[in-house]
Amino acid sequence: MAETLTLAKAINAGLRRSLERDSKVVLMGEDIGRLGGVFRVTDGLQKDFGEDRVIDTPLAESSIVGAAIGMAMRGYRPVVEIQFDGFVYVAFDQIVSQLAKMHARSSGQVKVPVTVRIPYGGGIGAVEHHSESPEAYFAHTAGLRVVTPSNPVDGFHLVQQAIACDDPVVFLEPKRRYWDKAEVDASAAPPLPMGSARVVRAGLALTLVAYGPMVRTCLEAAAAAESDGTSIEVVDLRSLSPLDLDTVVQSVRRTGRCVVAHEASVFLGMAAEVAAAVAQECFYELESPVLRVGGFHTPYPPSRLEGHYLPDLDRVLDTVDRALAY
Amino acid sequence: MAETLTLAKAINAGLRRSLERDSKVVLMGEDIGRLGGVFRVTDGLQKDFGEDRVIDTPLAESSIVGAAIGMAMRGYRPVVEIQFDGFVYVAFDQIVSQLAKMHARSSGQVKVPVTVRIPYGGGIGAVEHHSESPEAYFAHTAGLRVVTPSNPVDGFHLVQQAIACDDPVVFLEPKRRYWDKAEVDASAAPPLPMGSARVVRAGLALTLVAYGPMVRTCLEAAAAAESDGTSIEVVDLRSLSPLDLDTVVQSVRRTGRCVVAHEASVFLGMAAEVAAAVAQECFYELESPVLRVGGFHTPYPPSRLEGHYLPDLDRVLDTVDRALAY
Amino acid sequence: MAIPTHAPDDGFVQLLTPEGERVDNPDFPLDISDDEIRALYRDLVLVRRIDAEATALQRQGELGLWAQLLGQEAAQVGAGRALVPGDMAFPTYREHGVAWCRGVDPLTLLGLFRGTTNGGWDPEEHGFALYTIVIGDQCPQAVGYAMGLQHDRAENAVMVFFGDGASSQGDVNESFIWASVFNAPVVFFCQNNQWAISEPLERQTRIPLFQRAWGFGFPGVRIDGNDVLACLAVSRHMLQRAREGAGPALIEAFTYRMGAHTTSDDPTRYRLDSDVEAWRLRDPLERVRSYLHKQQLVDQSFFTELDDEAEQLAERLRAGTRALPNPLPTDMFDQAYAEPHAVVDRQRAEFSQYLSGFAPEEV
Amino acid sequence: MAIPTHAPDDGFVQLLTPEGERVDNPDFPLDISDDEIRALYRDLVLVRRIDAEATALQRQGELGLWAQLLGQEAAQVGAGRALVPGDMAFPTYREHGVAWCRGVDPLTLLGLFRGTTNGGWDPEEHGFALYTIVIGDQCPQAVGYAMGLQHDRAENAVMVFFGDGASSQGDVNESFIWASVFNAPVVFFCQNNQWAISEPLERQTRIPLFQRAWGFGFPGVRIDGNDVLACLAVSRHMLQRAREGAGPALIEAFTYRMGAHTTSDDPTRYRLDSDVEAWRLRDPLERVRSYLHKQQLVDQSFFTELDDEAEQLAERLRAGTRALPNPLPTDMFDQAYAEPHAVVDRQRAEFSQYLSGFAPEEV
Ligand SMILES: Cc1ncc(C[n+]2csc(CCOP(=O)(O)OP(=O)(O)O)c2C)c(N)n1
Ligand SMILES: Cc1ncc(C[n+]2csc(CCOP(=O)(O)OP(=O)(O)O)c2C)c(N)n1
Ligand SMILES: [Mg+2]
Ligand SMILES: [Mg+2]
Repeated sequence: MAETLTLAKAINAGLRRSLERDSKVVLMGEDIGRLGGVFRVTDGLQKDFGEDRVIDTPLAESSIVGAAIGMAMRGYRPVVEIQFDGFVYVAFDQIVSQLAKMHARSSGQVKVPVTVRIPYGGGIGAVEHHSESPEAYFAHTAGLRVVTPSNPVDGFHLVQQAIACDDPVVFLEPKRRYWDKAEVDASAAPPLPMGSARVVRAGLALTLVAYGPMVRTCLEAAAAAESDGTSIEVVDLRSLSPLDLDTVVQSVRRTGRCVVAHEASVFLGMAAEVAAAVAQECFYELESPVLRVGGFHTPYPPSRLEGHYLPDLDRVLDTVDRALAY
Repeated sequence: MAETLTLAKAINAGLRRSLERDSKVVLMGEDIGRLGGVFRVTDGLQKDFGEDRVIDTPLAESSIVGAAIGMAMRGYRPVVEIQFDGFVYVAFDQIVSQLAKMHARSSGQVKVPVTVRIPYGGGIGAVEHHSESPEAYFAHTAGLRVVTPSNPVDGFHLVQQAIACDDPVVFLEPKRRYWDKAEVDASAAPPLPMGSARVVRAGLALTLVAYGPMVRTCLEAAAAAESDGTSIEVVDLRSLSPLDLDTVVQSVRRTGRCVVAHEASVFLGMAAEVAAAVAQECFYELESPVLRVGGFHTPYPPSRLEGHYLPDLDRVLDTVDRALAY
Repeated sequence: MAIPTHAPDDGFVQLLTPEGERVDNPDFPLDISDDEIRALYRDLVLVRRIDAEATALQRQGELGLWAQLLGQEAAQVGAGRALVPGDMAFPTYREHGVAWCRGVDPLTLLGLFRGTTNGGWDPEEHGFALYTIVIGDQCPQAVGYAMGLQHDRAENAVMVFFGDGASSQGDVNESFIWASVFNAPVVFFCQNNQWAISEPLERQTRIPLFQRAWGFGFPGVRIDGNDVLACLAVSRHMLQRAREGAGPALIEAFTYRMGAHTTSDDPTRYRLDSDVEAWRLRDPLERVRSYLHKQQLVDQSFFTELDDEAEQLAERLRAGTRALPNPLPTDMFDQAYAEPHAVVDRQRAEFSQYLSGFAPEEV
Repeated sequence: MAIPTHAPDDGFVQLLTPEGERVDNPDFPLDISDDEIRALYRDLVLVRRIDAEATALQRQGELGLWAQLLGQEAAQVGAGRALVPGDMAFPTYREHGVAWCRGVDPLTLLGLFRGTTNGGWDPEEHGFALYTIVIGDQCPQAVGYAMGLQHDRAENAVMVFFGDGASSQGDVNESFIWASVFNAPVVFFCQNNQWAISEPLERQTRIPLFQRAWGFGFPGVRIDGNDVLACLAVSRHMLQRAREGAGPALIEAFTYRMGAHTTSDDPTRYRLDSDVEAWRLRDPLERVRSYLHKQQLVDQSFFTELDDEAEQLAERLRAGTRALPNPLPTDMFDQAYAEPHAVVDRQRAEFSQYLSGFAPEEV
């Protein structure tokens, strides 16, 4: 029974499903209860599952993650919400020193299946600290998994997979796509395992790699390029850690060219890893260098400038053109 | 009047010089006063400059950085010590949200010339959280500068340059090299600006890029390779943000091959950026892919395993051989 | 343990009742002229007008967001007017009333919410630091600034603002420790407006917030946050104490957020109209108005002129907001670092070249 | 404000004087058999022996580091013996005495300091979480675990350990707030050993640490941390209270770090021998020994047997430490994640291949 859902509602449905299936799943965060979260992603869940399972916490992100670790040690499967990307840095120590390392620190004896949900990225005209793209920090951190849905179907399944995973997962929600809609069949099995990338559009001349909010932009760019006669393949990474390098490499071996796009600063951003790995794996196949397009190495600007900061269709196509020009 | 100094003593001399030259320089940190720091880098400074300028603080890194920002706003030039790499995550929010962004946030009106000194890296047989390599987090953060000396001469000059710089600087001290010695001429001018890399050994067949603790390892690897008849050029990055790409690219254009080494996880580590950028800039000159050698994507292991985790001479040479085999 | 939301059981410092009667408090005497009270009333009215106008501008799409201060005017004006030149205030994102007292043009604030800037004033010039959105981050900075004052042997103090929700952040509590250990000249001014977005005070504490100070070894006092005279008197007292070297203090201004958290918020989802109504009876402006009336300190023309002034101010904000210059695309490169940075320089050059490929009107 | 380092001016709970006299405290009565006191003394002696042996092993190069507990035996044994099965303890890096009470083999601890492991025991099995080195990080985790107990309606409690220095960390203070707001069954046990490495208590607070609790709305009490009976009685009381749903409490065990911070530290750089000497008169073992003597609860054979037991334990540690198995290079890959991770899998494969190029003895 498929239903048209926004990304926000699809994640809500995924959370609901997880709460139903496993009594050890608890949600914690700021304003997630009666308010249902500032983006309404947890809407209705406290009403239906009670204040014991959907917990409004004090305003202290470090302790939100720390307490989740403690609950996980007690056998729970906490899902915590960080209200906005820019507020996760307060919890960075608990995430990096504790959550990521607990399994290794305990020689594998302690599992901390905590999911850290974070709305991330720009494009909604917000005030500062509300448009950050912190994914590289987490992807670089051994011990964490990092996934990000680009559409409602993935939102529904990935969040359940993240919660079911015995490792800690940073679950990044592209906030400017919360209102994107798609048919979601809640009875269908997940189309892919959590760690897999997916070719979301087939093409011949170049592989465009993206994730989260930039997938739609890249699909639009590919469509525009097609009308100009250029056939572009688009890969949605879905998982940043682990990176599904095979899917990317197979695509680039076919197309011979690669562009990677994201909102974060390209300097040491996720695209650096993809570019470095693809350049190595496809050394003999690449007809042009892997090019990167993304945010600049500047703090996220005031929202009136975000149109310039964020890689849009034009900047993506400009980069594609430069790659094709080699 | 050159003097033989360890890296620790050279930084101490640089701090002393800065305290002498600018009355606005203040030092803050845990145990930096009477104890002189756990590595004695601040030895004797409180005695000579007083408790007002060399301040032992409460045990709270977030506030150490936060208070430094406030003092900087008041016209001071604070130099803070984070006792070990693994304890900087507690201060991550103040560094990333505030220190890095203050200049941009204030439309350029507020300068926060704070230096954050952090002993970093492994190899000293320490207990957990004492061997972290967090440089990628900071290099990816727009608004910060990140530098790291590999030897006493750079230690002496770079720390003064960092303190004199009007931007916030993360100053990473390779703790396992604290006891390395060299002649330091305190009266000489700094050999290079803060943001420049340096070719520390000339060679023909391959460019080996490193920084901080790995420079010595790479120099040793180059020496070993030479006795096998292979001529390797070694570049010491010195600055990770900005990255002096020109120096690296010029070298790779000469040698045609490049290996990048660091202790941090290679996945999205500094070498990813160098590899991606070099692969792009030297697309036509590269005779083999840029290869990376470094830490694994696992939390830093118990010290009995660090010899395996850290890229040593053998692993560096193995990677060099693979690059040369293309 | 239930937290009283209207008037606290264990009392607070009040110098002017909701009915507009002066009451004395032996601990916090207030020596104030009629002129000063009139000036305070003017502040209250104009600050409320700025807030209302900004809210309207947001509704009209001119601002992306606005964080209303409605109901908190007295707390902010009382605190703001207690500051003297050389003092430094560290605000959150809601201290428009303090900004006003510190001489920051409200238009500059509107730029933040319009997205033309992240902070357009010079903190040193106004003694008013940048707005801080990451909850609590300003507190350690405020203590550091206060330590700087100490080093300079300046006879000034810092006042740092934060909310009831913020009191749960690690940084805020660390700053209590630092202030205490270094005996720093800093006054913590907590506007307890009963809500942190949708979370009531019980999510942050089970005892009155001013008592938090007891755990750190400095005085804490709760004041009627809707009473501008109490806010002024206690702020002055604590600031003066700090300037004289007696160290930090915590002031809890007991007040209420009459509006939504921000214009993006829908408070009907989590709180009762009747609560809001009850607080309306404790309006911070009404009681001063009624005092001025009863004491015959003003005539009708005072109010009319003030209304006119408010209307002109609103007019200026309306026009000014629409005219706020958009930042230049290159600003982000220019402002990222104070000194040249090779990565940014390269990106600036590439981006400028990229932009030059477009017709001017597309940029 | 000077902080007293020998015996606090404002007193503390003491049930056994340094001279070995029992005193009563009406708030914290202790019902204890002679056997139990003998058992406590045995704990104290064995824990001290473990500590001494580990220190010696570090000097011999068998351990990379050791964090001595010398002087803090009573605090740890008193607290550790107040815990019951099902309770959970969250230690720092110095709670070897608590580990002992929770049945963790001291050899496992030595593995941490030898570098063969970062934590070799199962926290659930022993009711003893991993050692935590990042100061304060364990506190929010302890509160989360306590919330889990609450959810499970388990009649157990959590005890979380931290030092005087740690009391300055944001996370520790946040955990006070959480414990209070959720009324979580957690007892905060602060061993105030007067030093955070080289920093004296004045760098962390200007009032006695137990008073910190006043700012958060739960009881705080200072106890003689060198008196095992006081530590046991007050810990039992507060744990029982927590188990019964009365919420958190803070215990400040006033004690002294007789040794260096760790074997890497040189305390002569920052503190006076005379201070250490003064504290030696308050030795936590001596007073129990003297009590057992005076009350004639033991004869000489008790001490001789105990010495033998300690010597055997030390022997086992010496031999056991040298025999601790080195971890396998592949362990780091295997333990990084609970489920397969493509990046790690690839690295494991590559590294295994790389290693296979070496002769076995080189690995
Ligand atoms: C670290 C952090 N976490 C979360 C937020 C999102 N947020 C913005 S305001 C707010 C509530 C703040 O409440 P309070 O401190 O009482 O101040 P008030 O808004 O009531 O003035 C929250 C949770 C934030 N800005 N920063
Ligand atoms: C976040 C953090 N900062 C700094 C350190 C380094 N460090 C280790 S122990 C210590 C002092 C701790 O003092 P205290 O809390 O009193 O515990 P004690 O060692 O006295 O038992 C410091 C600063 C650390 N481990 N973690
Ligand atoms: Mg509030
Ligand atoms: Mg201590």
